[in-house]
Order: sequence, then structure tokens, then C-alpha cells
Amino acid sequence: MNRARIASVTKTVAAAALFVVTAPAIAGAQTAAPPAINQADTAWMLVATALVLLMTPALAFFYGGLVRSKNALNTMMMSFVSLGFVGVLWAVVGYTLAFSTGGAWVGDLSKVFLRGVGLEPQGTIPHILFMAYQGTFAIITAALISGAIVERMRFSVYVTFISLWALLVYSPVAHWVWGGGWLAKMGALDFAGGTVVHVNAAAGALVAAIVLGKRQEYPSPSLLPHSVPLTLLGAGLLWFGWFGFNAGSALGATPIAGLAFVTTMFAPAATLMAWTFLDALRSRKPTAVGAATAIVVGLVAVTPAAGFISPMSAIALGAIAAVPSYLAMMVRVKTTLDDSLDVVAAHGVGGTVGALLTGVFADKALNGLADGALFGNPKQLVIQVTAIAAVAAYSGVVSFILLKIISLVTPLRTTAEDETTGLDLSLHGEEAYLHEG
Amino acid sequence: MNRARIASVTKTVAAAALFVVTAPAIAGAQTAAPPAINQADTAWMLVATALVLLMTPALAFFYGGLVRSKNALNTMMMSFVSLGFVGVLWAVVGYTLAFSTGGAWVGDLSKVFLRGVGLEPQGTIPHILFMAYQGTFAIITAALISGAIVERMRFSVYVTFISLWALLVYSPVAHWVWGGGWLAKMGALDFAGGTVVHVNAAAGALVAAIVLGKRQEYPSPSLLPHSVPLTLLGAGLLWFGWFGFNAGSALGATPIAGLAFVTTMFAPAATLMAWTFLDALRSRKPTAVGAATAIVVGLVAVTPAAGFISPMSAIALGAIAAVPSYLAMMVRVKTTLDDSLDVVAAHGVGGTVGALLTGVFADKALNGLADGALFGNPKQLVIQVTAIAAVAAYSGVVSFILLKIISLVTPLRTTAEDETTGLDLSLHGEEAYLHEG
Amino acid sequence: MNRARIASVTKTVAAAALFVVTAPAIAGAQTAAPPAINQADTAWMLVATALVLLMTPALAFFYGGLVRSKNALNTMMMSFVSLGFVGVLWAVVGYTLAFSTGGAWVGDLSKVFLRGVGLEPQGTIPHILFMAYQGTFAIITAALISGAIVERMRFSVYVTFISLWALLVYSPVAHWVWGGGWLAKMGALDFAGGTVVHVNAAAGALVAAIVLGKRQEYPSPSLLPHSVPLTLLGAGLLWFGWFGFNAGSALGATPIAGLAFVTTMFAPAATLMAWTFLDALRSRKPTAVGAATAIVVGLVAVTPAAGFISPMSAIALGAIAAVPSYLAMMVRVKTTLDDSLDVVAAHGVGGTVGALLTGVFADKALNGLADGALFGNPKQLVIQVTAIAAVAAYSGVVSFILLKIISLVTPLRTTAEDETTGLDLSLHGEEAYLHEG
Amino acid sequence: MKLIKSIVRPHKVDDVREALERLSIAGMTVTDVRGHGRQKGHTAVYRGKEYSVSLLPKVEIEVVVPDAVVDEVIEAVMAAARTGEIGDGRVFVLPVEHSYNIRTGEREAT
Amino acid sequence: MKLIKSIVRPHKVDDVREALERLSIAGMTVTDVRGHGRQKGHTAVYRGKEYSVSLLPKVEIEVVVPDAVVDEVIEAVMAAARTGEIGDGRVFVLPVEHSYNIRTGEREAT
Amino acid sequence: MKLIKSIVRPHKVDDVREALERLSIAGMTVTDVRGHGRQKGHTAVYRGKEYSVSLLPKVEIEVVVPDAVVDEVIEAVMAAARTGEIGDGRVFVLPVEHSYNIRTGEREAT
Ligand SMILES: Nc1ncnc2c1ncn2[C@@H]1O[C@H](COP(=O)(O)OP(=O)(O)O)[C@@H](O)[C@H]1O
Ligand SMILES: Nc1ncnc2c1ncn2[C@@H]1O[C@H](COP(=O)(O)OP(=O)(O)O)[C@@H](O)[C@H]1O
Ligand SMILES: Nc1ncnc2c1ncn2[C@@H]1O[C@H](COP(=O)(O)OP(=O)(O)O)[C@@H](O)[C@H]1O
Repeated sequence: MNRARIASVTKTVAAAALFVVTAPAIAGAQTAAPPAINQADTAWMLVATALVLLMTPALAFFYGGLVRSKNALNTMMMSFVSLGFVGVLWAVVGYTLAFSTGGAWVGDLSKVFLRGVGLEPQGTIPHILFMAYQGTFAIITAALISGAIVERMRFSVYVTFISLWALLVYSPVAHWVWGGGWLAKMGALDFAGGTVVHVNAAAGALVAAIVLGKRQEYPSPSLLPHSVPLTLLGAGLLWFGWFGFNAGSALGATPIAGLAFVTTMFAPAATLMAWTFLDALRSRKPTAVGAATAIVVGLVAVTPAAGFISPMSAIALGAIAAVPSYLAMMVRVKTTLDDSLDVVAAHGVGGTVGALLTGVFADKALNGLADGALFGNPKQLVIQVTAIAAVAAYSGVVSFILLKIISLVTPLRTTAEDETTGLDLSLHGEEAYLHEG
Repeated sequence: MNRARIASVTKTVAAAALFVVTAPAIAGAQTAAPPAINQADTAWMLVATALVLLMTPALAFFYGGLVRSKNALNTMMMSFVSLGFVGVLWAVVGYTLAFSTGGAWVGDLSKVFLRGVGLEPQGTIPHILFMAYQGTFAIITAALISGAIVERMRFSVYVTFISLWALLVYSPVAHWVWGGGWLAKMGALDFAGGTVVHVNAAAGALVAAIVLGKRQEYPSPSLLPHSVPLTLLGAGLLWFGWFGFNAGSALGATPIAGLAFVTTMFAPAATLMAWTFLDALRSRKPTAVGAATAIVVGLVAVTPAAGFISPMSAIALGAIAAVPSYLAMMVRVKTTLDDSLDVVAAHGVGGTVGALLTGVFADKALNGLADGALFGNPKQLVIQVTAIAAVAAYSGVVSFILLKIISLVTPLRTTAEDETTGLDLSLHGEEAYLHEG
Repeated sequence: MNRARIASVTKTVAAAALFVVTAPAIAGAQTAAPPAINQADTAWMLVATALVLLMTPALAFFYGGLVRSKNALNTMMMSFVSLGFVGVLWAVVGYTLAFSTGGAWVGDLSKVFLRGVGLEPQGTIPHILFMAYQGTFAIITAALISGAIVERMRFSVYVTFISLWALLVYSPVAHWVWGGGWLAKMGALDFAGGTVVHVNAAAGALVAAIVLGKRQEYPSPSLLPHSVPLTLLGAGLLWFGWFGFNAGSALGATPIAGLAFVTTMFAPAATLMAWTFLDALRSRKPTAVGAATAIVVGLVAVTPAAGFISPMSAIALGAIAAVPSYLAMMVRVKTTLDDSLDVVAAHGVGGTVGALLTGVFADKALNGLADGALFGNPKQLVIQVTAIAAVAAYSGVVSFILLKIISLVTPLRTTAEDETTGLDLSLHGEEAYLHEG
Repeated sequence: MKLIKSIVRPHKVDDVREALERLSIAGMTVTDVRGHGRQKGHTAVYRGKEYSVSLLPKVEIEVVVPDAVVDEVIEAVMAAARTGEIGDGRVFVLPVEHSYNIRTGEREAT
Repeated sequence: MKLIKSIVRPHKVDDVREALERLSIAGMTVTDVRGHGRQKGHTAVYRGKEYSVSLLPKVEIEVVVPDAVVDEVIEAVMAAARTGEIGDGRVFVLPVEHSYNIRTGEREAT
Repeated sequence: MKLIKSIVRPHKVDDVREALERLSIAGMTVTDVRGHGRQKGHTAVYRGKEYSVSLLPKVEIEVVVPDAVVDEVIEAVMAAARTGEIGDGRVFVLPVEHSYNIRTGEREAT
């Protein structure tokens, strides 16, 4: 749904919820007053944007720790480079494709090169800040894909792929759901991007892993994390940044932002708890990689639901979401699908489960917007399914076409020799660690 | 003291301090206006809560770096798992035990399962946000204990212990001081938890270290940090998060929050300076582990005082606090008490010194609430001593009972063989690092 | 320029920009209303101060990763220790030297020991918070110097040097530009410290590197980073913290803060993109160290311009700034100047280019303050050049004198043997890593 | 008894270990080493400069075996470690005068 | 002269070093290795899969000593390194033809 | 053939490698080790306690060469690795019975 709408809606709720809201900006929002900057909303969105930007380096550490040391830098670069390429492209054309009025499928070019994007209010915050906040989502969504294709893809090809992907897949899909496109009109609920970000990236990742093929040694027990502490660092920073991702999606320091924040704290807590039990059940060994993974799965699952469900529902959602992702990982290793860092299991399955459960647990009394099946609105589930299917299909197909086109021009994979040597040395001319003691 | 009270008080101060405070919410607070959400306070508390949550991963890195690499993951898991178990339990029952009206000793069950905890204002922020903010304190307090018992405790036992501890020790103690319990009524000053968090955790840690017994090799020079950079990372992130811990305890973006922020910046700076001199004095070698430790000690010491004392007093407090903790560490290694990561010296001694000095440096002209001995109110010191003693005693006794009960059911320690192998491999089936070069 | 001035100015703009600004504080600012605390501004500045403080540990990781493991802790301590010594000195006397009225060259001692620095408003935030915010700048500026002199300087000498430097160089220069000194009056534009922080530190670093001399092995291919992931962590956290550095320099949650935030996001993105191409051009190997360096260079370059230029100009500025710094690094290694971690190339060249381009891209229609050459005000460039030259000269000369005086008392460098052994073990009695496997 | 000291490619270690186990040779000691030889190194880059990495990661596998089985062990190791590309490594055979088992304290029969 | 190559448990290194110093043998070279033998490995878990860690951390201690003291050195090492559990390790004795001291450039007397 | 096993200071490795290359000896295997000897260790500090670090970082360079060149190799290594200070290290010469090239599978001529 269009976040601008959320922003105002949540305010109606605020008032509806029968307590005095004092910041004039809000009172303003009720009447036909002209759009106005609300400084408190601005303060929160400045922070939220910084938090989401931090998630991309965090992802670099999360992924980087899970690969072998000879590919650690290449893997981290796959995230960092998105900050550069996708970031710049977003300002140039991505934003207008996603958030200008346009039509049901994609925005127009009215805001290309940020034309007309200045200090004036968008909702209750400066328009440029809204643009930047949305940009951080494009950056990390593209970077998420890398988890499926680490340790074997040519770097230049990767950069080309995610740059095109951000423009041709992310921007349109963001428009569908948040830019007033067809899914928004249909009433799909996706508070912070369970579908737009996670299902979307996972579909691209799945296709990329298939097109690229598996690593030479896959599946071999020697494909292990080189630094679990680095992965735990990534998980910790991701959780921290995710508060900006979810609570920031209220686009202001509103009670709904508070709700989204709280569900983002408790859902992953429940997933972590559930995952620990699943690990213990299976091997009597609760793993640290499992804990880090559980946190991400819980965060992914609560993303679409954050501002729509109650904290106790969030705990239920988080706990439930652990199971399908856990099983998906156990299944994956038995296949030849080398989705190396389980983007599909964590973001695809987790995002889908979250989007569906949003259609179950959504509570209009809280969010003032829509009820889920549990509150007598089963139709919402149908809408959710439609959104998931549409996004997954579109992303999968376009990702496939993009990779095929690129592969006509140049090989997608590194040489077998470079893969054996390790991509850090062969592609980047660096070694991650050097302990001359 | 009850933080809700602080919140309003600080506002009186604000006004008292003779300058115009413009946000209507505050004006509102003066009159008998109905409780109201203040968006600026909400914006700050959203951030503060995220900052405190980040402290638990930060603690994982701080502790994790100090142990041997074969136990690095187990040590980090001891912090991370608290985010899951203590987090969920807080929402389910911990919050109501601590913050519902109840009696002098513990809250009632009126808010169990967050009943009646919604978007309505608690003070000037959404009630759920207040609940979540307090939850982050419960999570880290429980995790702090782990520092005393690393490298030898069974993981399942640890999880059981801190889960029960959070409910049976932390929640009641929080109620005494912040939930309107007997220590609040007595006027004990504990701005952000010197007693509730640090003395409390340290007492539990001391008992746990004694009951569990020392590590096989203790004391041996081979028990050294495996990654000081990881510990420095933890210290850096802890300081960052602590601004949410202390300045957030003002529960709003008030001048008192500013005061608490500034003391939280300068007290540890002074401790770091003093510690460097102590290290240099002793061995002419200012250590990095010392710097990291000093930062934590300074943060612990200023925690109870943050919103009550002036910045220059904070510098004095920080410098003074360095000495007893430093000596405590030198003494500890000469004993057979294997408080492995010095929880007692850092949090117990530091928290006590801080709580006492709060009773010395508190300045009503600033905090609008209470004076310390230095400002002619020596009685405050007596109250502080009472609070420290009561909390330490209660926490120590209940921790002892809990561990003894658990030990009736199952052994607390790992087998000697698992301890030699390292807990990462034996309990979690993982290795922290794997450099196949 | 005086930031207090910015703060109010930006508000005029806000209004000028023809949309309703609702927070009374701002309306207030227009009239002759008494100074008043604005809670939203306070909320943002609390966060901004925490963010800038985090930059110093971040710098420790950035620098620490680039040195050899035997000097990792010494290098990180060079940053951490600044938090202690420069932090405390700032409160004691640095602040008054920089920000009390005083004269054109330096402030007076009216605020020594923070006399008269309390909860009253400074601009729209508590005065102590303003003081603390400025303090975080002094801390990191001093620490930046360390990059030029790692792996060979005696620690006690370093601590003495940066302590004196902070008082005798940083404080006066800050006064010139932000304290109402002569450069402020001249109208020099330095939004967040391109000149005050980066050119200033780089000049000191250059002199220190020359006076100290090169490392024994310099230039040798064996002087390589021991942990690039640690450096990437530093770069990620620096970017995150830099939002507080630049957007915080608006001193409130204003539209100009939004502008500064957005330019701080997109300029480094463009630099990262450009740097990747430069690396690829030169060796077909885009490096991770290059990416980390590019981020810092882009952040440095946009610092003076952040609140003055448009986002698209920021992208241009970021891309342009990549080239001179990149070339500077290629030249440096061919010289005998052992500016070990390229402080001059990154901060000196980057800061200069940024300050100049500020005089080119500044857009009064946006910042309401001043135009650059591109908008018909070439004179601004002359002012910018004056400021850069004056600051570089002053910092260079005083740094030289300070080091020479110290060298009369005690040697600046460690013994050759300690240098070979590594400073961690010889000066700090520690080893960064210990993998007993 | 002989010490068979083999320097192999890191990713061949598991193959070699399995090959040895097939000969029911359980004991072996493995060390991460870096090797220099005919195999060309890599060019690396750090800021301003390029440099060559000529020491490449290898793994050394040491096995002490009775004289009788030396030849088959060497064959097995070489077969398992071979890729045919330059850089496969070497096998060195050194004489061992005695071998003791620390646990039992006994000298092991040749 | 002989090279006494001992593979021991990591936490026994200090004991062995002290034992050698008691024999006033100062020089030794220590290497982190991983060993495979009778000692059973561990089962590890990574996401979907379980795998076995069969190479366990050991430490190799190399000492070159005159023939005369070989036996007492071996005894000392074994006594210091013994736990009695499987996994204690091995001591190998190899002949050394010459030993040079780099600093002095002289060949050392046998 | 002989195995020339040299223990040198870490910062001397490059010099030694170059010295060997000057003798057109390409093949060598390098291992990070820690050494104990006459060279005094360092005092380290951790919180309450001081302790001594007696194992210092060294690097072991192993080269297998034909008997003919043994002496010049030893000379070259010692010259390149020498600083004259205590701690320079040792060179040990061990007999090698055979050397095989894994890639070719052939035994190398002595
Ligand atoms: N003379 C030697 N002494 C010690 N190690 C050697 C020697 N020759 C080769 N090696 C080791 O064998 C590895 C592979 O040798 P190289 O010449 O690169 O390929 P190949 O073995 O296929 O000829 C080297 O990296 C080195 O570790
Ligand atoms: N034949 C061998 N060659 C080389 N190393 C060996 C050999 N046998 C044992 N080792 C080393 O000794 C270690 C301990 O041996 P193991 O059989 O596990 O226990 P034990 O020595 O008590 O029989 C092994 O991990 C390995 O490093
Ligand atoms: N007897 C020995 N056996 C094995 N290694 C030795 C022996 N003596 C010396 N070393 C190695 O040589 C290194 C340097 O020896 P040391 O006595 O410290 O200095 P120097 O070689 O100048 O006498 C030691 O750290 C150790 O690694």
C-alpha cells in the first residue's frame, strides 16, 4: 500500500484511538491544511534512513562470514557495491520509476534526475528525505540477491545485473505496492516490504542460482563459514537497522511507528527461541549460525506485518515462521540447487509466510486500516497471495531474461581456476586476512 | 525512582529552569491535561530502544573477544540467546511483574500477555514502546551474568537459569525501584540502572561463578583473549548503545535527556583517561583490553547518576570509579574466584561506586528532584546504601537458590572433556573461525 | 560559518521555501521570541551526537584493519585514547576556546570548566548538548592524524601530541569558522568541517609523518592490511556516523538537515562508483580497500558542502572528488613520504576538493545562505581558498612546533627493535589475536 | 619407518585423507603452509601499488609409516592429490629412526 | 644430532616446554597442526547438514638435540604430554646431519 | 637429496626467498611457527595479571635440494637471514631418501 497513505491514516487512527495528539502537524493532517513538515517526524525519518543504510554493510558482514575466507571480500563487495551503483541509479531514475504517479505498472519520468524533488513536504517530511529513505530499500534489496550466487560469479557481471535489476524489477514492483500501482489499489498489505523486498529479491536469487549453476565443490562439507563472529555481527547490525526499515515505514514518529518497532523487536525474539528448540531437537546442538539465521528470518517475516499486528501476534508470527524456513534449509542441501546462503529459505519462504500471516493477524482496531482472516476478513489472504505470486513471477522472469541477455555478451561465471584460487585474489587482487604473526 | 515520575518532573524543571519550552505536550504536562503522546519524545524513545537493544549483541562481542577461540561462539550465544528467551518472557509476564501497579515488592498480573498495553500514552510515548524499552533492559541485565561463567557452563542450563532469573530477580527488583515499589517510595536514586541492572547482575554473577566453580586451567596465563579487536568493537558499540540506555531513561527528548547524554559521554572519557594512567603506572603498558574495560566501567558508574549530576561531576565520578574496579581486578586474579570476565569488578564494584557517588553529586538545581551529600543532603547516601544492599542480597540469594534447584535436576557444568575440546564444537557443533587459506 | 547562524538561517529558508512549518519553535525563531528548546531538534541532536561519537571507534576499525596484525591494537588505541583525553580536555577548556565569544582568533575562558554551560537553550537545543556535539568533532579530528604515523610512534608521545593539538590547533580553528571568528565573518562556507576537520587534520598528519620519518620497511610490499573486513566494518560505521556529522550540523531536525543527510548519502555512493571504475581501469581489479577508501573520500568531500548543495550536485561532487584522491595515493607510494594510511590523500585532498566544490555548487535557492560560482558567485571560491590555505598553514606550523618541542624532551619514535617486534606487544603488552585452535 | 611428507593443494586434503584411510592408515598430521615453485603467483593491489603474491596456500600432510607400505602410500597420495596442473606439489620421504606413542609410552614396532 | 618431532595436545604445550627447560634445553620450534588418528572426531552442524570434524587441533614441537640426550628428552616429553586418553600423540625421531646457527654462521657441534 | 629446514625471523622471509631464487631454486615451503630459544621473550599484561610470552613468531622455510648444492644454499640462507642479534634462528639439514613430483608422478633425480 502507498506509504504516504499509511502515514496519514495512522494519524487518523492516532486520533481515533481516543487520546489527544498534540503536535500541530498532526492536527493539521486532519483538516484540509496544506501539507506541512513535522519536525518530529523528520527527526525520526533522518534516523530511520541512516539505520536502513547501515543494513547493507551489515548484510556484507552477515554474508561475508558465511563464505570461505578466500571469497570473503568478494562477497562483502557484492553488498557494498550496491551502495554505489544502485544508490546513484536510484536518484537518477529509479525513484521516479517507483514513486512518480505514472500508471498501474510503473511510474513516469517526471522526477528523473530528482526534478522537482526538493525540501517541500512529502507527507510530513522533506521530499528529498522520503526519496533517500526509499533509496536505501532499493540498495539492500538488490544486495540480498548476492547470497545465492557467492563464490563463483564474475564481479562485473554481478554489478551489471543488480544495476539493471534495481531499475527493471525493484522500481516497478515498488510502484505496484507503494507507488499507488495496481497492488496498492487492490489493497495488498505490505507494511515494510515482505513482498516488495524479500519475496522479490528471493525470486531473483533463485533464478540467478539456477542460471549460474552450483559451485565446483557443492555440495561438500568443506563449504563452511570462515567467521561466524562476523556473521553474528551482521545479524546484530541487521536487527538494529531493521527498526529503521520497519518502524520507519510509518514515515513518522507516530504510534504506528511504535507498534511497528515493537513487533520488530518481539517477532525475531520468538523466531530465535523457536529456532534454538528446532536445532536442539535435531542435533542437540543449538548453533550460532542458526541464531543469526533465525534473527534474519524473524525480521523478514514480520516486515510485511510490522505496523498491522499486535505484539503478541508478532510473537506467534515469529515462532511460526521459524518452521518453514528451517525445513526449507534442510531440504535445500539435499538438492543440487546451490542457493549458497539460503536466500530462498530465509527471504523467500520467510517473506511469503510473513505476507500470508499479515493477512491473518492484521487488526484494524490497531492499524486503523485493515483486518486479517483472524479478524473476520479472509478476503485479505487472497489479496496477499495475489501480490506474492505476481511479484515472484515478475521478478523471476525478468531476472532470467536479464541474465540470459548478459550471458550472450560475456560469461557469467569466473574460470574454474579463479574459483579454486578464490575470488578475492583472482578478481580483486586482495586477501581478506594476513597474519604475518 | 519511578521513571514516569522523572519524565514529568524533568518537564517541571525544564520550565523551572526559566526558559520557554515550546512543545505543547510539555505545556500540557504542566496543566491537568489528559495524558498525550508527544511525537518528539516518541521519536527519541524509538531510537533509544533500538540503541539499548544493540547493546546485547555488543556485549556478545565484548565478552566473545575475551575468551579463547574455542569458546567464542558459546560465549556470544550466551548474550544472543537472551534476546530470544528473556525478550519473549518479558512480553508474556516480565513486564507486568515489574511495571504494573501491584504492591511494594512486585507488580500484579494485570498486564500479563500485554493485556491493556497498546498505543495509548504511557507518560508521553506509546505504552507498547515504553514496554519494549524496559524489555531491552531485562534482556541485557540477564546477559551480563554470563561473563562470570563462560567456558564451562552447559548451555541448556544457562538458558534456563537466565530465563528464571529475569522473571524472579530482575522484574521484582525493577519494580522496587522503577515500578513504584518500596525503594522508589524510599527515594532511592537510580537514573538508568546502576543498582537495578549492574549491582543486580553482578550479585547473580558472583554467586553463579562460585556455585559453578572455576575453569580447569584457572588461574593460568593461557586463559587469554582470542580477539581484542572484537572486544574493542563491543566496547565501542556498548558506549553507543548506552546513550539510549541512560539518556533514554529520561523517557523523552527533554533537557534532562540532554544532561544524561552528556554525562554518559564524559564520565567514561574520564575513566578511560584514569585507567590509562593506572596501566602505565603499573606496567608502563596501557592496554587495549584496559581501555575497553575502562569504557564499560565508566558507563556502569555513570548509569545511576546520568540525569542527576553535572558534566563536571560526571568527569570526577568517572575518574574516581576507575580505581576501585581496577584494584578489584588485580585482587580477583589472586583468588580462586573465577569470575572469568570480571563482572563483579566492572559491574558490581562500578555500579556500587556509581550509586554511592550519585548520592554525593546529585544536584537538585539541575535535576529538579534531589540533592546529594555534596549539596547538603547526606541522607541520600543512606538511602543509596540501602538500595544497593537490598538488591545485592536479594539477587544473590535467589540466584543461589535457582542454581541449586537446577543442579538437583541436571549438572550445571559441561564434562571436563567438552571443556578441553571447547564448547563451540562440543555444545554447538561449530567452529568460530575456519581459515583454509 | 557559525552554526548557530545556520540553524536560524535554515529556518528562514524553511519558511521562505513557501510551505507551512508547524513547530512553534520555528515560528518563534522568526520573531524576537526568547530562545527556546525545540524538542524535535533536541531528539535529532541527541542521536546525531551519538552517531558522531561512534565515528571514533569506527575510525579505529578502519585504520586498525589496514595495519599489520602486530600493530593492530596500537593503531586502534590511537583512536580510542582520543575519546578519553581529547574528550575530557574539551569539556575543561577546549569548548570555551572554540565557542565562547572571544575575538577573531580564539574564544576566551568565560566557559572554562563548562561554567555557564547548562540546560538553557543554545539555538534550539540544550547548551550542554551543543557542547557535547561539538566535542565529538574535536575527538575524531585529533584521531584522524594517527593514520599518518602508525606502526612507529611512541604511545605516550602520541597522546601528548594530540591532546595539545586539540587545544592549540583544533579549538582556535573551530573558532575561526564556527565560533564567530574571522573566517566566519569572511563568509567561508564549511557546513560540517571539510576545512576545520579534514584539511586541518591532514595538515597535522603530513607534518607528523615527515617529522617522524618512515617505517623501517617502507616502502615494501609487505606493509599490507591484516584484516580488510575490519576496515570495511570501519567504513560502514563511519558512513553511518557521518549522517550525524553532516546532517547534525544543521543543529536541528530541519529541512536543511534533510538536505545534508541526502547529500551525505549520495556523494559517497558516486565516489564509490567512480573509484570502482578507476580501479578496474588501472588493474581490472576493483578492490575492497578501494571501496572502503572511496566511501571515506566521498564523505570527506561532501562534508563542507552537505547543507549547501543539491543531491544531484552531490553526486557530481562525489564522482569528481574520487580522481584527485586516487591519483594522490598513486603518487604517494612513489615518494618516501610514509603517510601510512593516506590521511593526506583522503582527508587533505578530499577535504580541499570538497571545500572548493562547495564554492562552486552552493545554491542559495536551497540553502538560503550563499551561492557558489555555478550560481553566479565566483567570489565564494576565493573565500574558500583563503580558508583552506589559512587552516592548512596554521595547523602545519603549530603541529611542527609541537612535535619539535616534544622531541626535545623525549624521542618520538619507538626503538627499531620494538618496531620490528610490533607495537602491540612492545608498547601495550598485548597481542590482538590468539588462535590456540 | 619413514616420514612421508606431502605438500598438496588445500582442496585436495580430504581426498588424500580418504585415500589413506582406504589403506587403513589412520594417523596423519596436517599443517597449513605456503609454497613457492614453478606455479605462477598472483598480482595483488593495495592502494597506490601492485605487488606479486608468490607464496600460495598449500597443505602439508605428514604420515609416518612402516617401510613395507611406503610405496603404496606414496602412490595413493599422488593419485589423490593430482590435478595435472602445475602446483600439485611434492612428496618427500625421510627416514624415521623411532616412533613413540605418548599415551602408552611405548616405542612402536617398525 | 636428532630432530625430535612431537605431536601433542594444545593444552599440553606449556607443560612440555617446562619439562624441556628442566633439562636445560632452551631451543624449540612449535607449530599449530591438525591431527587425525584413533581419536574420534566431532560432529558439527551447518544449517541443513551435519558433517564430521576429523582433523583435531594438535601442536607439533620440534627440538633438535645431540644424540646423547635423545632418550631423556623423549621421556620428558612423553611424561609431560601424557593424559592416558586416546589422542595424546606421537614422538618421532629423525636423523639430523648438521645444524647451523644463523647468527654466528657456525655449524653446531654434535 | 637433503631437506634444508631453516627457522628465521618473519621479516626475513622475503630476503631468503630472493636469495634462493638467485641460486635458481624455485621450490620452497614456508610455515608460520613460534620459537623458543636464547632470545628473551616479552612481558604481556591482561587485566589483573602479567605473564611472559616466550614463544616468538618465526617462520620455517623448507627446501629440498640435491646434495651438490646443499652448502651454497645454507650459506645463502644464513647470509640473507642474519641480523647478528640473538634470535636469528637455525638451519637444520636432514637426509631425504626420495622426492616425487605429484603432477608428473615421477621420482625426481637426485
Ligand atoms: N624443492 C622443494 N622444496 C620444498 N618444497 C617444494 C619444492 N618444490 C616444490 N615444493 C612445494 O610444492 C609446491 C608445488 O610446486 P610447483 O613447482 O609450484 O608445482 P609442481 O609441484 O606441479 O611442479 C610448491 O608450492 C612448494 O610448496
Ligand atoms: N602415523 C602417524 N603419522 C603422523 N602423525 C600421526 C600418526 N599417528 C598419529 N599421529 C598424530 O598423533 C595424534 C594422536 O594420535 P591418535 O591415534 O589420535 O591418539 P594416540 O596417539 O593416543 O593413539 C594424531 O592426531 C596425529 O596428529
Ligand atoms: N634446538 C633447537 N631445536 C629446534 N629449534 C630451535 C632450536 N634452537 C633454536 N631453535 C629455533 O631458533 C630460534 C632462534 O633461536 P635463539 O636461541 O632464540 O636465537 P639464536 O638462534 O640467535 O641463538 C628459536 O626461536 C627456535 O625457533
